[in-house]
Order: sequence, then structure tokens, then C-alpha cells
Amino acid sequence: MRVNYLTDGPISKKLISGLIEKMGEKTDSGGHMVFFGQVRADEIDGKKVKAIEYSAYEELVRVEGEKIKKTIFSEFPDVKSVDIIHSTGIVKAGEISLLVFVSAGHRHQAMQACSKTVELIKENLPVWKKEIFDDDSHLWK
Amino acid sequence: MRVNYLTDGPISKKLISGLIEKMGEKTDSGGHMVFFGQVRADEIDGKKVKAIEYSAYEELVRVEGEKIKKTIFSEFPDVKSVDIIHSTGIVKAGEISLLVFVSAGHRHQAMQACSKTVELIKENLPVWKKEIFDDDSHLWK
Amino acid sequence: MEVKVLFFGVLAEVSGTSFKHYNNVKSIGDLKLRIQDEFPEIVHYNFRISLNSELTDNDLMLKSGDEVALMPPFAGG
Amino acid sequence: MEVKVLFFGVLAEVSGTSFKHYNNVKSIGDLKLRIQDEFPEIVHYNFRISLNSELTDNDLMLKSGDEVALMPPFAGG
Repeated sequence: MRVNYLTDGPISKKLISGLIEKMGEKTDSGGHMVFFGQVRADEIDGKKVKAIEYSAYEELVRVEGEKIKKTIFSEFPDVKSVDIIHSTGIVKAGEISLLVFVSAGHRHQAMQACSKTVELIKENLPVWKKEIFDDDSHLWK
Repeated sequence: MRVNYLTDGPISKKLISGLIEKMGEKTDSGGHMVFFGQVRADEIDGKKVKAIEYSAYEELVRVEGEKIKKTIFSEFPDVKSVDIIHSTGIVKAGEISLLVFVSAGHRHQAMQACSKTVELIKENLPVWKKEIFDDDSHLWK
Repeated sequence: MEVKVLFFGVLAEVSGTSFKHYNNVKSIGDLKLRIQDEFPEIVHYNFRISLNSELTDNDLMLKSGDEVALMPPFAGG
Repeated sequence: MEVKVLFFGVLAEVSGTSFKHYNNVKSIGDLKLRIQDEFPEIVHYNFRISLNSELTDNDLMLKSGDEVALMPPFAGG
């Protein structure tokens, strides 16, 4: 089961556990590198971020997501799998909004491929965010 | 609760879930990077690795583990926490033998610090491994 | 002929809608002028364009049923 | 006086034990000779030494109660 690419609301502990459960299935993997992006309770001009509201262009997310995976697989031949999950909608401070899960035969490519995937997501995935403050005002990022 | 640094047998899904559960506690963290080292069912001279038996010099692991953390915290000031757990004893192919969990304010330091921690572990942690094959012969690594 | 235009991120706020249909627009350039006329504030924002889920920088011709998206800089993660 | 010597990794296999006590050894160099005498095969292996949980490359003097470890190259992960 692959959940790529979008999920409504925060990325649940259940979804994460599901990915962790199946790590051992591939005994040709020697390393898994996982990135979790979390909503930070930043303070801006005396106001605290209480949540981020994400919106995405779903069709294009799918197109660009596939391109990202293709890039990773061709650049890192030791990589066995890449999972990308991004939240849409409201994600509160302390909750997870991005998960990148990369498995590879050896650790170096797992690490490099995971970092690169996160960078490509930031660059190419059509997702937008609106920071929502504790006084209910908001700021587009 | 910090489990550093050694655990008997494979790193359990329960232990991993425990670390995942507490991710959201620190709302000043924007990124978590987690490395899982898994025992690979490598084939060597026609024999398949069925498990690795790890041994460690516990006292020195603690000393060197603290040094590694100190290095990471001083090199990456944005890092909030570093957890290192390594297995001792028998870990079967497909099971997890190393976990490195790094939380930071922003993604770049989370990623770099996690990779660096894994490299320092490989270099400095007094741990040894014996590959055990399906015919019960073994090989020290 | 009719094309569908999607507004994302802050542009959905500026235009007050997430999508809108436009009739008789020949090209992306033509469409942009129509949108600027309707929502003058939009000129203050940077955005990229996609046509039928493909990013483009060109002033392509449009045909009925096309979907054009106006997208501010991406901010995922 | 007595020091405790720990054998790790393949060296535990070569020596047939994970630890052993030695009497009347003045220094690390002295100890190494004693161990090589007892387990000649050990010369074929690279190893590092620690004294009381601290890595050292020096021929330090030993005192009663010291713990010396013989450690092949680390192979964690």
C-alpha cells in the first residue's frame, strides 16, 4: 500500500506506524531514512502560530511527485522505495505535515536520497500554506 | 525518557512508536530526521546472512555516545535532541539494529546532523558484528 | 469556448474564489489580461502558470475545456 | 597487582574468552607481550586499546584494578 501523495489533515501516527511496520519486508534494504516535517509554533510579531492550513493542486502534485521519484530512482540506483506524503487542510503546531520515507540497500544513498527528495518537494510540489495565529489572523507563506 | 544507547535484541516497533509519539511535544521543532539501520540478507559466497550478532563495550559506548552528542550539539546549534539506540545480541535479517533520531528547528540541520551522527557512530562506537549465515557458519566484520 | 481557471494560495484570497470559468480567451496572455482587469490587485503577486497540469512559461493558445492554474511560489513542507 | 583484560569481537573468539585477569604487568606494552605469548594468533589482527574506558595509543603504566580492552575495528550500524 502506497499512500502518495496527499492526506487530509495531519499525518497520523497510524499512517506512520503502517510504514514502520513494513520496513522489514524488504530484506535487501540496509537503511531507511525518514524525514518528518512538523508545524512549528513560531512567534511572529508577538503572535504565535497555532496551525498551518495547506492547500494543494492535486493533479499537479501527482505529476510532480512522480517526476521527483523518477529523479531519485535514476540518481540513486541503490534506492528501493520512496514514499512521500503531504498534508492538506489544517495541521496544528506539533503535528506532522510532511513525511518522506526512503529505503536503500546502503545508508549513504538512503540519506542523500531522502534529503534530496525533501528539497525537490520544497521546490516543485504545488502546495501552499497559510499560517494561522492564536488571534485567528493569518499570513500566506 | 531516553533509551540511549544499547538495547538487547532488535529495536522493537514499540520503542520506535514511543519515540514517534513524543515528536509533537516540542513545538519548536520543525523537522525530525530518523535513520533506521536494518540487517540485510546479503549473499556472500552463495550463503545468505540470516542474522547479525552484535557485541559492544558498554561503558565505552556510553562515553563515546556522549562525545558524539556533544559534537552534534556544538556543530548544529539548531538541533534540539539526538537519540541513539544500537542493538546488542542477535538481530535477524529484516530487523532494525540502529536508530538515530534527530529533531531540529529547521530541516537542514536535522538532516545534516542525523547523517553526521550515523557516520560518527560507525567510526567511534565500540560495537562489533558477526554475520551468521543460513548454514550457521559465521563471519566477523 | 470556455476555459477553467484555478486560483491557488494567496491568489484564491485575492480573487475571492478557488476557480472561475472564462469565455472567449485565445491564449494564456489574453487570459492574464482578463484576470488583471478583473482583479487589479493580482499584479502585486508573483505566480506561475500551468496548463492542464503542466507548468509553462509560454503564451500558449487555449482551447475549450483547458484548465489553467495560477500558482504563487510553492511553500510545501 | 592484577588488571582485567577484555577481549572484544573476533578477539574474544581467538582468545576463547571475553575477559581474563593478569598479574604483575607493568604497562600496556608489557601486557601486550604477555597476551601475544599466550595467544600467538592475535598478532594477525588489528586492534585498538582502551584503559579504563578511554582509548589510548600510548604505552601507559598499569596499576591494580585497571581495565584494559582489546578492540578490533568498530563495526556498528
